[in-house]
Amino acid sequence: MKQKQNAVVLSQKEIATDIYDMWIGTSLAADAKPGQFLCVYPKDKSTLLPRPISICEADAEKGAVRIVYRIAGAGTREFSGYQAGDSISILGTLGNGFPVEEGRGKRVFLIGGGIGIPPLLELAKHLKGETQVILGYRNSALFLQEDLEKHGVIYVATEDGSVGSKGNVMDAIRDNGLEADVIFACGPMPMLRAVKAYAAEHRIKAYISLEERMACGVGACLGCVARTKETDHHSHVHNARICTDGPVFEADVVEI
Amino acid sequence: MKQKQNAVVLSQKEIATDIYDMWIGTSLAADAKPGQFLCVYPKDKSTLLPRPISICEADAEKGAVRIVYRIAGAGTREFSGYQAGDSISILGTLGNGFPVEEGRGKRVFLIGGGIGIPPLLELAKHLKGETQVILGYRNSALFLQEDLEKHGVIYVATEDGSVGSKGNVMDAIRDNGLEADVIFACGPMPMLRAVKAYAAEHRIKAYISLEERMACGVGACLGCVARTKETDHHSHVHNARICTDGPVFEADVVEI
Amino acid sequence: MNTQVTLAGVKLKNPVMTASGTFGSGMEYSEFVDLNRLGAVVTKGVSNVPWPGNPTPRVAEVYGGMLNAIGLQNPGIDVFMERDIPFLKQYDSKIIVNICGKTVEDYVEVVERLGEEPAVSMLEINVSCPNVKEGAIAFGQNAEALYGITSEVKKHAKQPVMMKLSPNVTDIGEMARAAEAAGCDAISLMNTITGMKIDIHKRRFVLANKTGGMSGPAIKPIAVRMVYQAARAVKIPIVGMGGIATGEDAIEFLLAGAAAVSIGAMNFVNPYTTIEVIEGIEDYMRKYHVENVTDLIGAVE
Amino acid sequence: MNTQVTLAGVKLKNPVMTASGTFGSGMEYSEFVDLNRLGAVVTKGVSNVPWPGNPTPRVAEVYGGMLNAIGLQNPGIDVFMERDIPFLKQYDSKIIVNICGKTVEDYVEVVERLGEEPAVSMLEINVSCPNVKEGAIAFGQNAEALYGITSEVKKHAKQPVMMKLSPNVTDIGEMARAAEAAGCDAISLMNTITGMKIDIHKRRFVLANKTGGMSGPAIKPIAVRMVYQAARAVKIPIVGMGGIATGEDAIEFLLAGAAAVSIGAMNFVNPYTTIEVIEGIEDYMRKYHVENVTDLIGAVE
Repeated sequence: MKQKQNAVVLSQKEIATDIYDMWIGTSLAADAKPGQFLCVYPKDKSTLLPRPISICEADAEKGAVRIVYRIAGAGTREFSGYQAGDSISILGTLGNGFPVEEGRGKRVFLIGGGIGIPPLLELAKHLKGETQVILGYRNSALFLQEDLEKHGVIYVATEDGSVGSKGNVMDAIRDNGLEADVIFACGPMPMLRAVKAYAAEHRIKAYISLEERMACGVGACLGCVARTKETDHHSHVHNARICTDGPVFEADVVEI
Repeated sequence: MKQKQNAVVLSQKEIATDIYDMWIGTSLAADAKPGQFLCVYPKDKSTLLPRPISICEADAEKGAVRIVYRIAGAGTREFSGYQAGDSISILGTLGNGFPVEEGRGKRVFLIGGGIGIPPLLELAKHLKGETQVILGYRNSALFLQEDLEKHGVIYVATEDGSVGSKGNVMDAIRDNGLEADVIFACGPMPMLRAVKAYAAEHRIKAYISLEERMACGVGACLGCVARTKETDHHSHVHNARICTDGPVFEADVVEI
Repeated sequence: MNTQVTLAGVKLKNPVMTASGTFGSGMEYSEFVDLNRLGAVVTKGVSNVPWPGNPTPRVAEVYGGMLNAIGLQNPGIDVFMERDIPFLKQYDSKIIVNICGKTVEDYVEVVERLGEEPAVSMLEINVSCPNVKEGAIAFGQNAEALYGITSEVKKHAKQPVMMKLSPNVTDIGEMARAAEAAGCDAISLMNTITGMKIDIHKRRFVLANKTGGMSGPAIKPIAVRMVYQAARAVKIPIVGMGGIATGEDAIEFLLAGAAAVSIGAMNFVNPYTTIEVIEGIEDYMRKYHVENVTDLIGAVE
Repeated sequence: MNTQVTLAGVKLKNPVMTASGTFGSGMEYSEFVDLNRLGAVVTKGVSNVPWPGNPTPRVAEVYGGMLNAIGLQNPGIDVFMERDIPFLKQYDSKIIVNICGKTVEDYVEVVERLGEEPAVSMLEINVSCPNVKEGAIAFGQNAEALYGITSEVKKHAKQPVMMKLSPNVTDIGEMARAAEAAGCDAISLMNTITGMKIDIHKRRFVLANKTGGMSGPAIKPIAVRMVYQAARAVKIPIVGMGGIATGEDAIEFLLAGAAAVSIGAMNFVNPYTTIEVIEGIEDYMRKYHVENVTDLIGAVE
């Protein structure tokens, strides 16, 4: 059940330049599914809207959720200043999440670009199969790859070529001659477009997680829509709600 | 010289219901005169305007200023939550202050009502003479009277009669048959009107400190004006600026 | 303590409703609040045919509020009648349907369809959406055009009609008088104020639509002023809205002359806002011994 | 890096000036900032005779901003010429004098007096103060009236004339075009938006004047939109203002089409704002390698 609550920060540290890693103590951990997200609300009264941040890990027993986010503006800058014991206002758990069953026992690509990497960790923990994790970074300031190593084989691409393949995740796939039966991906739009094209070419399914500016986070305001090929059940026009019908979509269902 | 600065809270405690007593570490202490005030700025970005708060005590050597204020709204509520070590945004020192020399060696009334009492303390410390301090409170929740005892004889009036004279400061003066050559007063408007009438009747001078909503605090916005009998030098209409030409005025100069 | 208000003959258990477009048809927020507690649910604007709305980005944050340029995306009256009305019928709150259109005929078509549905207590006519290029807003910024569409709608309406006015006008009183003269039963204001945000790093408009409608606490003082001016200009009841976040905000609108209030953007910031406002009004009435909430309407001196 | 802009023939060392009424004649703020660094000082409105202004309370705080109803208190043109002009002459910043009046004759009288003073670079005509009952605001909310007073002022003005427009209108573009057609040399906008605050505990208006002009960061998106619309409607330069607190805010106005900007209410919140905005603009130009600040004017896509 969705709920807005004042949770507590358990810990926070900066794991790469402007990338923060926070554990939050919250009862919402029990419902958290891979690929879902939280809305986090700044305390600053000049910034009222929630910041949607994907769930990186969830520990139902400990009642804790992990988020890894980049400072992108005033709101995330405020969050980055929170310390253990501080309160944090969150709404969750939101979104459909990744269809884990589609990956069970298959050869899987988990493709993440930059700040799109975090949601792959919880997903990787749930997949039991041949998990290949392809990660794209700007430079050698890697993050989360050590966590992901425990759940799959890691292939890295960096824009500056300082680590792994020089270029993007697609270059890493080609350089390493990787193959898969299904893809789960999260990252910048150009990467997602490349993933969609790759999946179409290889006739495999790809599930991609989309981002958009949100206001309500619960599907009421229609602020965060994605153009769909078919009219969807809710809008009856070609607009699915990323916050509710997504953020994860089958690549060939959305026009990106 | 006037300055806006981030100062530091040295200590704070609640000394009566919703009345807070804060020491602030600031270089402004050196210039502080009795009857002057500080503008204090909330951190909450929904409340941008300064809260004018009178200086209760100033310790130039320690570089510390004391303010005693009542929670009157969101801004003062925020201030009341500050703890030692927190930063506090202040502008000062502002206003003309009390003309101490007018009281030297004379029989003086220091008349304070409610949250108008604090500025009398710094003034009392500067007066060397026969200082009679008449304090009006709502009830037995007195404050600052112990500090003031060190600098004069205290006479108390309470609205509920629980301490001293039942009624207001004028009742206390009458009950105790007090007399003075000059009056310094700060408090609610009805009290100041009574003081002005009393001074006129006894043909003595009274200096009263006025309050008004302020925006700039430095005399530019003309938000906080007091109607004057004569056109004043600055406005050339009958409006003196409480923040700059005041807050202390000779009672018979202002129409209240 | 009586919180009931009567709006154009429609009895509301309390004066708190939802601002059109911020609450869908209640479905999404029914996970957070008991819709039975609301005075009324005002639905998202519905048109005669499905509207796709504007491209994204559709929303942007501004100081103390937000801009939106959704463009009245909606599934059209058919789906609305089949899905949304039956959902809302389950609850004991009044249903007020917001109607949008591009031509007078568009509006009238929806008005007539809704006339068949007795569960709909009132119609709110949106002639003030700043985010659709066509007719809509023109109706809301010209007194004669407003008079014209209002009287047309009234001719075909089976339910009381509430015209939702735009704040983007020189004289809100003139607009209110035009709507009243054309026979409308109530007025709601204000809709959003046209605003703009520019990304100085990309040197591009943040919204795909360039401009958007501004809402949130930042614009409340403008809304309170317009409600006051409109209330002095007309006799019909006014539903006030604009940045209401607390019961105290709602009281301010009632004192200014509103007979009821709507919660808009703050639903996004806190999904429990409607209920907190209802309870805040009750707290105020208890504190100041107000017997009937109607005693507060226009009671400012 | 060149921050110089030319406004109606007047060269400013940078595009940052002060919004009339928020900076007096600079005296009070000269204790905090070096007036020599400002592009121009725009003075508090001056009339032909002393004005007492409105009763207090004259100011109120609102979410992210403030309301003011000072009522254009000023000592009149005589004192202004004897005291304020000589003070400002000491500084190497342009002097722009804001003029208010109740009748066309009032304005013209002050315009002619200032014509004798070569140190005054430009005249800003305030036809948009929402807080004076008389003429003033009427001139600012009706295109023909605006055209009329603008052409009258131009007939008598020795300096370039900048009309300060009101945001309380349906179509800011129409007003801008009327001012341009009447021959004015520049436009400044926006003045404050009429707002209201009610003390729900006392059930009274917070301001003695009931309504007041709203300013501050809360209204910035409305101001940016109006600057954009006005800039597309006319060819004359526009001075943008409305809640500017930082260099980034100023850049947003320039990108929207403003040739210069004014700092208003934020002077009250932080007396160093003008200087911080100037330095913020320079930081932005450095970061993005902008050679001339004029390259930013209207550069949004």
